[in-house]
This record gives sequence, structure tokens and C-alpha cells, in this order.
Amino acid sequence: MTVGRLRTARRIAAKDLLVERRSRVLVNQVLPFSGLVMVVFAFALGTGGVLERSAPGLIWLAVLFSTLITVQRSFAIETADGALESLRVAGVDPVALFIGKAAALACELIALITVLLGLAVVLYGAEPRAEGIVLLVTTAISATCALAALGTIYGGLAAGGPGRETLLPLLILPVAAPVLIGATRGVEAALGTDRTAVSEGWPWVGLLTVFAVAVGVSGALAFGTLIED
Amino acid sequence: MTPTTSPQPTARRATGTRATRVLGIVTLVMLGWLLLFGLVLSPADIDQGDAVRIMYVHVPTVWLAYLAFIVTAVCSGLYLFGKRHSLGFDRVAGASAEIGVVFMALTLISGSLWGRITWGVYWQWDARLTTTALLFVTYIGYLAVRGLDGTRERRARRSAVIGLLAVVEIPLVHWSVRLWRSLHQEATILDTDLDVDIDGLMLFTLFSGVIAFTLLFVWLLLHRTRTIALDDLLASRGLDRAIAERRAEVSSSSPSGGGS
Amino acid sequence: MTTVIAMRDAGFILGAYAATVAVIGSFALWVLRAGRRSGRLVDDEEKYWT
Amino acid sequence: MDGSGGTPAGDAMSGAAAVEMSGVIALLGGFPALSGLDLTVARGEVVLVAGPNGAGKTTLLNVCAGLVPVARGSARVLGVDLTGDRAALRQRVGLLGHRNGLYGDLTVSENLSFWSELVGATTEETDRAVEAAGLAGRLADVRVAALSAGQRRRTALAVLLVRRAELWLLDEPHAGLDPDGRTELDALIRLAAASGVTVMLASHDLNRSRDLADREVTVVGGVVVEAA
Repeated sequence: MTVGRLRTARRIAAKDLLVERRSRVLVNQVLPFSGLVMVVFAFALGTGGVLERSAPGLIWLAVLFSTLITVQRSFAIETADGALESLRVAGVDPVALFIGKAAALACELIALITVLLGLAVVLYGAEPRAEGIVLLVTTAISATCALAALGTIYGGLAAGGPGRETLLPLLILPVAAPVLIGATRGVEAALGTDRTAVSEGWPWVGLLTVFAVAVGVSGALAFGTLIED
Repeated sequence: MTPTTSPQPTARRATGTRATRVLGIVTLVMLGWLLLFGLVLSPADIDQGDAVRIMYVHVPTVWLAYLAFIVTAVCSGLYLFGKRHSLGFDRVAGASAEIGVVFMALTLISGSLWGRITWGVYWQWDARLTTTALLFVTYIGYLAVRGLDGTRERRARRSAVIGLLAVVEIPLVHWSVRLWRSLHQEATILDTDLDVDIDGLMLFTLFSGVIAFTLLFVWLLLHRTRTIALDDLLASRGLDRAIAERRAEVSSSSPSGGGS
Repeated sequence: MTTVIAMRDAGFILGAYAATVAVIGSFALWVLRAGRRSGRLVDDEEKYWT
Repeated sequence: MDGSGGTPAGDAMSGAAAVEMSGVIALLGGFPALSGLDLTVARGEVVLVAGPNGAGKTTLLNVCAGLVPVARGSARVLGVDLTGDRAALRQRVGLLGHRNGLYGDLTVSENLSFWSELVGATTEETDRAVEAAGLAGRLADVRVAALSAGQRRRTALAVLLVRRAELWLLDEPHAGLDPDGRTELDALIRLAAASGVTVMLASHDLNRSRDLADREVTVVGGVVVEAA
């Protein structure tokens, strides 16, 4: 990892976050959507014990759906006016491009997850306990990194040409299963849902971390080929 | 006998050769043999009764599906890292994935019917079943990526990358699903596994099934790879024609000396 | 034959076999047909397996 | 008048040519958009690529930019073989296609500073590019999406200036511009050409573009039919 590569990645990420700050698409559209999903889950499952027990899973389902939209937005920025093409003509390092896009995506998702966790406290009564806070934060961070890497890989492929947007959920959802499972169990342990102990959550953080690293490394290597056309 | 000066190009052969025809006949015989032993001659299991007969098609298809995906992964690697980037490997990878998806679909169908008999439900969120289902969807995605547009080489490269990414992701999916089930053991009667006490004739029948489906896999792989090769050849020949046509545009619409 | 029909859960078991045979049969037929169709358009010398 | 004789690099030897193509075939979804094209462009030249719709002009520029691969034939751009490793072409080629390659939600100066940071241009260089493109002052803080078509085009060309691209590939740069917009754009292209940039300009608007060009080539059916 050269210094130049990291610097390029930081610039790409900063640019993505600046675009969001100016356009507010995520804040004005994706965030309300995720909140709505959380509310709709309550309609589907009814009140009572079910909602409280499934809160961790519902949070991550909402995150997963929102990730799909956020990934699409992340690459719509690049393809709307041919910016990705310009970056390719300019020979911008695809590894740096991958890291930058994934990092920006991770930042956006972390903000989203924070809001959704807060919403879960209000809507589902999912109160975090003091001893689970560290687990909660590490689970959220590792799951976010995994989702961001995964989303960037397949988002890049889907951004390559017209008519590929529909491919994104088909490619992401099956391989996102470990993230959904791991993050849900991690949060369950952190919140103490079903009287789970905090210690039960740590293997899942391990799984999520391994996933994030494996997908991140292979994505960085594969990204150049996937965005080629 | 009319003497021909030059051998006329013939186009009578499809994707078969004498070898594949022999292989095809042996495969058919073995499949018939499997039906005979699986449905009639092999005994019913003590616990499972006749339901065990589904095993003779269920287990071979899932093994061969896994083998097919391994072939896809190996050929993707050979294409990507080989010095010549031979499209032949890409064709084998694509053909194998298609066959794998077909076999895995059969696994899921026969497995759910078997489950309906032994567990009373078609589906159970058991680690093995869940991984299999996710694998199935993953390779449907792989085939969708193969169908995307682009030049032949770019398509091959992209598919190989997706094929190798699946290899990275599959163990993680499997690991997570296993961990999930082992930590969330539901103590119900549904937990009986599909394991059976296998006696000699049953083992023999299962073995026949594996051989029959292996032969079938090889036969299908040969034919499908050759079909893809034919299509590639036709595409490149269509290209030569298109180039000629495109050049003909030039003489027909000769520019009226617009330049100087 | 009657013993086969008389099995317990014969419908599920025969269904599994029937699905297997049908799916494999139609896939094999599709592959062969596609090969025959394209094979007619290509000279035998160009087929690497001849 | 085109082909005015004294091309800036008319005496360029083959090694110094900006673009050298022979027998190039390039495919768009299986269709041979270029069907055996031969073309040499010397460094510093401004070449007008003319031809009817669907002749392969856009594909020619995309091949030069490395976006569309060379299926057959040989092609070198700025001395780099396009059929091999194109990494050495980094930064040196700039393409302005039908789209501008800008971020519509960012302002002109934000777009330019993104690129200048990416390529390591100095503030002075960036300011000079902004000045040359006539984007200084009030315009610099306007969102690109709110600019006029001509201003967006000039912003895109300013990016090429910031990137110090040696070969500009301009695909119908005048499309959709009003007369004032064209005049300003032409001034910017002339300025770049004067500083030694090689320009390939695909255009329908022949009368207008001929004033800009040193030379004109006509592409029909994916080949060059007339190199004046």
C-alpha cells in the first residue's frame, strides 16, 4: 500500500462525502426509507414479544435494504455524467478507487446504523445494556466494513453498463448472508435479547472481521476488471 | 463415384463424436440401472422406509453440483492466471456452472421432497440446506454476469473474477451458517438427520448413482463446452462478414471529395 | 411395478425421480439441439473435436 | 481551409507521433465500429475527424482513450502500445465525450480541486486553468448542474488543462451550444493547441470546426477514406 494510493483513496472518499453534503440524497431519501422499513416491520410482526425479540434482525434487514440503495446512489454519482469514465481515462488506480468508494460508503452506513439503532430503542424497546456497548460498537463497525466492501465490488460491476442495476440485489444478497447473520447475533448478544450473554457475541465479531478483510482484499484486486466496461 | 478435386467442406457433425456417443449410451444404461436398483431392487431402510430411495438421486446430484462449481473455479483461475488467457477455459467454466446450477436445482427439489417425508416439512433451516440454497443463488448470479454484454475477452475476464470471488465467499457463507445453527439449536423432532444405516445393496445403489451422474456430468460438459465453442466461432465468423459489409459501405457511399 | 406404486409416500419418491429425469432430459435435449443447430453452420474442419 | 500545410509537428517521425493506428478493428457489442482503420496524427496537430453518423468517429476517440479495446490491428497512442499495458498512458490522454465527466452536485471549483488534488497540480496551475476557461469569479462557486451547457463544457476542458493532458479527444464538443458558447469553447481549444496539445476533434459542424483544425480526415464505415 503506497502513500500515493492512500492519498488518492482519501480524495475519492472526501469527494463522495462532499457530494452527499451538497445533495443530501441519503439524508432526505434513504434515511426516511430505512425508518419507514422499521415501522413497516412493526405492522407485519405486530406488537408484543415478537418485535422486541426480532429487533436485532430487523435493524440489520433495514440496513441491508438501505445498503442496496446507498450503493446504487454511490455509483449513480459516478455514472450520471460519465465521471467514472473520466477517472478510467485518467488512469486513476482502481485499488485506490475501490478503497475510497468503500470508505465513503462505510461512513455513510455507520451514520445510518446509528440512527436506526436509536430508532430501534424507541420503536422496538431494544435498550442497550452498559456491558454490551463495546460489543455493539465493534459489531456495527465490522459489519459496516463488510457491507461497504461487498457493496462496492458489485456496485462497480453493476455501474459498468446500462440495464445492470437490477443485477445488484441478486449478486449482493446471497453473499451478504454472513453479514446479516453475524451482525444480528452480535447485536442480540449486546442487547441481551433472549438472555444471551455478551460473550456469545464475540465469535460473530470475529466472523464479520474475517469477512470484511477477505472481501476487502479480493475486491480491491478485482475492482479494476469489474469496472472496465 | 464422382471425383472431387478438393474436399468439400462438410458441416454434418454437431457436438457429438464417436467417443461421446459411446459415453452417452453408457450413461443412459447407468441411469436406467440406477432407476432399477433405486426404485425396485434396493431394500427399504429400517428407519426411513422407502423414502431412502430419494437418496440415490439426491446425494449424487449434490456431489456433482459441488464438483461442477469446483471445475468452474479452477477454470476461472486457469483463464485469469494462465499465460495465454485461453478462452477454452472460460467455456469450460461457463458450461460447468450451468450444469452445476441444474444439478443443484435437482438437489433442492429431491431434498425438499425427501424432507417432506422424513421431517414432515419441505424445508428446514439446517446449515447444509441453507448453504446449498445460497450457493445455488450465487451461481445463478454468476450465470447472469456471464450473460452481460462486452467483448468476448472482457466477458471472460469479468466472469472469471466473479467465479473466483464466489470461491472466497462460499467458505465464509458456509462457516457463518454453521455457526448460526450450532449456536441456535432448536430442540425439536426436526433435528433428525438424513443419515441412514447403509447396508451392502444400498451402498452399491448409491455408488451406481454417483457413477451414473459423473458420466452424465462429463457428457453434458463436453457437449455444452462444444456448443459454446461453436457459438463463439459463429460470432467471430459473423464478425468477419460484418467487417466486410462495413468496408463495403465505404465504396458505396464514396464521399464527394469534401476535404480539400 | 406394483410394488413400486405401493410404496409408502410413493408420490413424493416417484416425484423426485420424475423431476430428476425430466429436468436432466430437457437440459440434455436443449444442449444437443443447440449444438446441432450451430453445428450445421460450421464446417467440420473447424470443430476442434473432429 | 484545412490541411494548411505547416502542421506544427509535420516533420514528426513515427516515434513522436501522437496516434499511430494500422488496421485497427474495434467492436461495439459484436459490431465492428472500426473495420481496419489506419491513421497517423503528429504531435501538436489539430485534426478534425469528419464523417456521417455511425461512421465510427466516437469509437475512434474511445479507442484512443483506452476505453474500447483494440480487437485486431496495432495502435500506439503517445508511444504507448494500446494492445499491451496501458498504464503508461495515465493522465496523458483526456476525453470529452457526450458527457462531461463532472459531478453535478459540486461547484466548478470543487470539481477542479478534486482533479487537481488527484493529479497533484499546484493551486497556481488550477487557477490558470480556471482563468483560461473563463470560469473565474462568480461562476467558480456555482453548482455544475446549474451551469449552461457551454459553461459545463468549458469546465470539462478546464479539467483536461488541470490534468495537463497531452492529447485531447473531443467528441462533438459543439453539440448543443449557442454561438457565444461555441466561440468561447473554440478559444479555449485554440489556447490548448497553441501550448502544444494534440487535439482530435470529431464533429458534424464542419464549417466551424475547420477553422480550428490543421487537417481533416473523413471516416466512413469504420475506416479513414480520405486524409486531407
